[in-house]
Amino acid sequence: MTDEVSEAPTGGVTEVDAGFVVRWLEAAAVAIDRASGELTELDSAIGDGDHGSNMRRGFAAVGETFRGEPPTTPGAALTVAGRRLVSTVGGASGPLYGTLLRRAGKALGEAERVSGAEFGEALRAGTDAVAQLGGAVRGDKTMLDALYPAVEVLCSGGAAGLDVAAAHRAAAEGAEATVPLRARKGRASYLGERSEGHRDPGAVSSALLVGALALAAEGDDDE
Amino acid sequence: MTDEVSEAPTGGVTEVDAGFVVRWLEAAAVAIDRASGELTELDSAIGDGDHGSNMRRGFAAVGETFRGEPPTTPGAALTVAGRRLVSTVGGASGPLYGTLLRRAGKALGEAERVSGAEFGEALRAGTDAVAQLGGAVRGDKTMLDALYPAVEVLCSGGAAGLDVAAAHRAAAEGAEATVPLRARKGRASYLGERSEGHRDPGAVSSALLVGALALAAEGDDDE
Amino acid sequence: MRMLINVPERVVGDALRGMAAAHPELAVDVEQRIVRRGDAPVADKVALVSGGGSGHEPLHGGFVGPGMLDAACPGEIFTSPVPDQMARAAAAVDSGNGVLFVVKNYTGDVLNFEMAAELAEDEGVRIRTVLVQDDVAIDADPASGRRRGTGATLFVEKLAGALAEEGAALDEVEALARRVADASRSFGVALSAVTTPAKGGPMFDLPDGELELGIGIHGEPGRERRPMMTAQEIADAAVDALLEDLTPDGPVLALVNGMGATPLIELYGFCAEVHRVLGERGVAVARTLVGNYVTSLDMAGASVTLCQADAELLRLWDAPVRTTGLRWGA
Amino acid sequence: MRMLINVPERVVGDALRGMAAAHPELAVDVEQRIVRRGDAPVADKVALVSGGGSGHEPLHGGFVGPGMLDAACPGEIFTSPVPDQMARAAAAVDSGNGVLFVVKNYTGDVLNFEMAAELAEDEGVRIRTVLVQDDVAIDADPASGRRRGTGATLFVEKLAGALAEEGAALDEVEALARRVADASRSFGVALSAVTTPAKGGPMFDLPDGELELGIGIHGEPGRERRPMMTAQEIADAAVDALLEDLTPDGPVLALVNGMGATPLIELYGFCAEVHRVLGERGVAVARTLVGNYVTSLDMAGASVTLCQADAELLRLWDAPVRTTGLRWGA
Ligand SMILES: Nc1ncnc2c1ncn2[C@@H]1O[C@H](COP(=O)(O)OP(=O)(O)O)[C@@H](O)[C@H]1O
Ligand SMILES: Nc1ncnc2c1ncn2[C@@H]1O[C@H](COP(=O)(O)OP(=O)(O)O)[C@@H](O)[C@H]1O
Ligand SMILES: [Mg+2]
Ligand SMILES: [Mg+2]
Ligand SMILES: [Mg+2]
Ligand SMILES: [Mg+2]
Repeated sequence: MTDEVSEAPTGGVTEVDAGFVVRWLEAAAVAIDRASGELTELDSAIGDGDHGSNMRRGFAAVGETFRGEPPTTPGAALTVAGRRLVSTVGGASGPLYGTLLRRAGKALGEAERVSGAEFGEALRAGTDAVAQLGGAVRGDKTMLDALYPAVEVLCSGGAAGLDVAAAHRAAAEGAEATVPLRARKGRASYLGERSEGHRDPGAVSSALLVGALALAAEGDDDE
Repeated sequence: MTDEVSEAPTGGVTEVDAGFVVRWLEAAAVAIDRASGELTELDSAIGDGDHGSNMRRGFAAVGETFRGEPPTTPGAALTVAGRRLVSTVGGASGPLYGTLLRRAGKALGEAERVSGAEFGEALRAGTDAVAQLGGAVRGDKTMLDALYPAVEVLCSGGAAGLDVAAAHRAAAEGAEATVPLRARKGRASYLGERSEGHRDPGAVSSALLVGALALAAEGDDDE
Repeated sequence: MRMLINVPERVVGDALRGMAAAHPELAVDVEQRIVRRGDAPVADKVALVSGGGSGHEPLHGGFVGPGMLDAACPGEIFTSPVPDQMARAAAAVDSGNGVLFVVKNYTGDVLNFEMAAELAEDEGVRIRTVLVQDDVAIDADPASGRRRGTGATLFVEKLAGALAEEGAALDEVEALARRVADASRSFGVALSAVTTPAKGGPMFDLPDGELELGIGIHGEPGRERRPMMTAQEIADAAVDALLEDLTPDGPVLALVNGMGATPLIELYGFCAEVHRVLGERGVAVARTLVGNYVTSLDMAGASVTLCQADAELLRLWDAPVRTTGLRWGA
Repeated sequence: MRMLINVPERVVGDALRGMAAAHPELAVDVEQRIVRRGDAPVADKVALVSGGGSGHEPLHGGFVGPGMLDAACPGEIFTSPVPDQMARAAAAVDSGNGVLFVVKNYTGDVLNFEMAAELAEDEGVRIRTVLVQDDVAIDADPASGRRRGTGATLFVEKLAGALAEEGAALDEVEALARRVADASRSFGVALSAVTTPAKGGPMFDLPDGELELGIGIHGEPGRERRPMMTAQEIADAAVDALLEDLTPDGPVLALVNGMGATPLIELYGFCAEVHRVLGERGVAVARTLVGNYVTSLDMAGASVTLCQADAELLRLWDAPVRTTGLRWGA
């Protein structure tokens, strides 16, 4: 189940390097691959049934790119991944997730390591860029409803580092909270009131993405 | 059920006039209308699912023609009815049933009344014409498998008249006996061995037609 | 019943009213059920008339127009039209140069067209008939006379229609039509059963995950039921069945035909596989037509028709045609 | 899953291989997923490029050719193509006179085409974009910007394509395209749900005997579910919905469009009813196109698109077009 919150290590992530981003997005690729049937199912109910395969295709391509040319900075990793999503996903989610990562990558510049707080702020900038590009706000029943609660948690840790487990919980709750909402953006909005009663597929995939941060943090411990 | 044999009067029909033929074909129209769903069902299994509506359309048209211009001889009644079937049914059954009646009508000439035996012979001539037109023989799993057994009965009564109840029994049995056969003519033949195990729709409609003779004979008694 | 109709009995008549409304270039007689070229009879031209049960659209009404049919007679769904109708159509389009009947080989069509030919000849219209019997699923022996007429009908109507348009005589048009019929073979598969308006439900039960090989165009089941196959496997099976009794010694015309409910994107994918296997078998394809042309209402599935071509047939294929279902060069 | 495919992931690529095999007049780049006119770039001509998710065939690849699109970019099934693909297509067909993007109004299409426009402009290709947003089922307010692009896309591509073929400048072609988009409205109904290869089953559960009013072309449910209606009732509902915000003061172009699995005979019957109700509402129909043009895979159902016409639009409509999906006069 994609909304089960994994018990991640409680210690916050205080430093982020290229390896962390790579592990994060590779873990995301695995999680998305596993959940792709469910994402497609959700998108069938209030969209066009392609969100699972879109995400799977995109994240598989990101993984390939990383394997072909491992990035050396977290900013480059995010930027490259975002570009790859844009050029392989299509649909609404391609430009939106692509923008999330590209904008976050741009915010991190060329540093080889950034603090957890900087990483959190970069993701917030990415999320703001998604909101701007798609013209959506929180409560419109989109991925923003999972992303914003998560970045709020991530940005509130300060020197204690990124509380990725709490961020995942916030994202999952945010995705769950889309159920009663009436969609105002994207395909689901065509359904009007019939869009109520369903989780937004993009919010669920966003929660998966945030959940993968915890897995990347675990990997960090292993080092 | 179309293969239930009604308990017709046992006295043979010794004389046939235009009224008898009209009553016959009107009774047939009623029986076919009632069974048309079943005929279509049978034709769906081994044909193209139109036999019920074909027969209903044709016999309804025959009834209309009779009401518009009541025929004065049994030969004319049969000929007019056969023509009407040809011009309204289409498919295989239109020309075949049309030929059955036209040829029978032709055999009766212009007499105002004919004997039961003459009527039986006329139907035999009609059945032979069907066999010739369609190039089929008994056992090919067609309407002939109901028509031939019936005309044999009808032609064997001599001066005792037409034993319409026995003819109906023979036709119904003939229709039933098509079940195990492999079709060699018409659409059902395209199925090869998969045509086995089903009653031939045309044989069933032929049994209905023969069964209607009994009803016409009853009506005769009422007069 | 998932049908966009009023009542089952009116489906054919309603469709003819729609054709009349949409296509002013056609003369549609809704009452008599005849679709004909608005400019027929065309002086000094042999006329082509076809017809058959409805439910195969655009065949035949969609193939009426310059370069193809002069008239079409739609019957009820899957039911051959009646003789009076065809005879009337023949009389309406005959310019005095005679009429070729293009008849698909089914008992009903054959008998009704025969009767129509008699009626028309009684009225002084010269009639010739060509039978289309291309379906290799039926009978190993092509000479059995039992094979169904399916996709090749399009080739016969297009090519003979083009020759007639050039002003050829009745003998020549008939001979060409026969030559095309003889040089064509078809094979079809169904992925779902047809629903007819009269029956209101699927004609037979085809569970998801199975298909019927060797189907016709009237919703009858095929010769064999099989577990679902890939496009590649189906193309192999279909082409091999065709090449079992057509041995082209030159390029072919290929029709990759949808049965009605198979999306065009799937037909194109299937077309790729058909081309692949033909290539593997050493058969060159001169022209390919992909689409829903000889259909079976809402059946999912496809058929492949090949016609051995030569320079004359290619010229006739490329000749202008202007119908609602097939159009180029005009 | 009743699909004539190999594997779900390869459906689009396989179809492109089929298009390449069947249509030598097209240049099909299977790898980059671009279908373009074989003779593009055409000197001194504004180029038209469109694209969108696959599954709507013949839209858009079937509308590539003289008189219509210069290139089409198919995405995955129901998934907008990606920016690189469109930018590459634009560069490949630009003669220096600029490129018009015809974009259906969906978040994905809009965002990806926007990014493509940036990329193309970086490469020195002048890009203009016209949004098609014709579906009156969405939002009472046409100015909301939320309406989906559906059947009107065909009108925009045909009419703007004809003007481009005449040699008009980018400004003019863009203005005409916008005018056509503004003058067009669509409304659709579904009688069955779509099955996508990715999902392998119907997108939603639509019981026999019910229909969805106000559907789009991506298998999403409609605005309202209703007990089954007759063709007559559906035509009344559709046309009345259209005329609620299109008040034609002259003849219209009408597209009676099948969603993919509705037999042509039903579409013609529906067409008769559409003409009837338009007649009752005092709207004259100048041209009618009937068929499966803007589809949704194997969905049963239909849509009606009306475009307010004038002498210029009629001239452009009648102008020659030579694509695999729409062809006349050439
Ligand atoms: N304008 C928007 N702003 C933010 N997110 C959006 C917007 N439109 C759609 N989305 C998100 O995208 C998801 C759908 O993605 P996907 O199915 O891959 O693309 P598409 O809708 O083009 O088929 C939705 O569930 C929603 O979360
Ligand atoms: N060649 C034939 N000779 C005799 N009867 C035939 C022949 N072909 C078909 N039939 C009869 O016609 C019946 C089918 O009639 P119908 O369904 O109305 O026509 P179609 O087969 O054209 O759809 C068959 O069940 C069979 O009894
Ligand atoms: Mg989607
Ligand atoms: Mg039948
Ligand atoms: Mg029939
Ligand atoms: Mg999509």
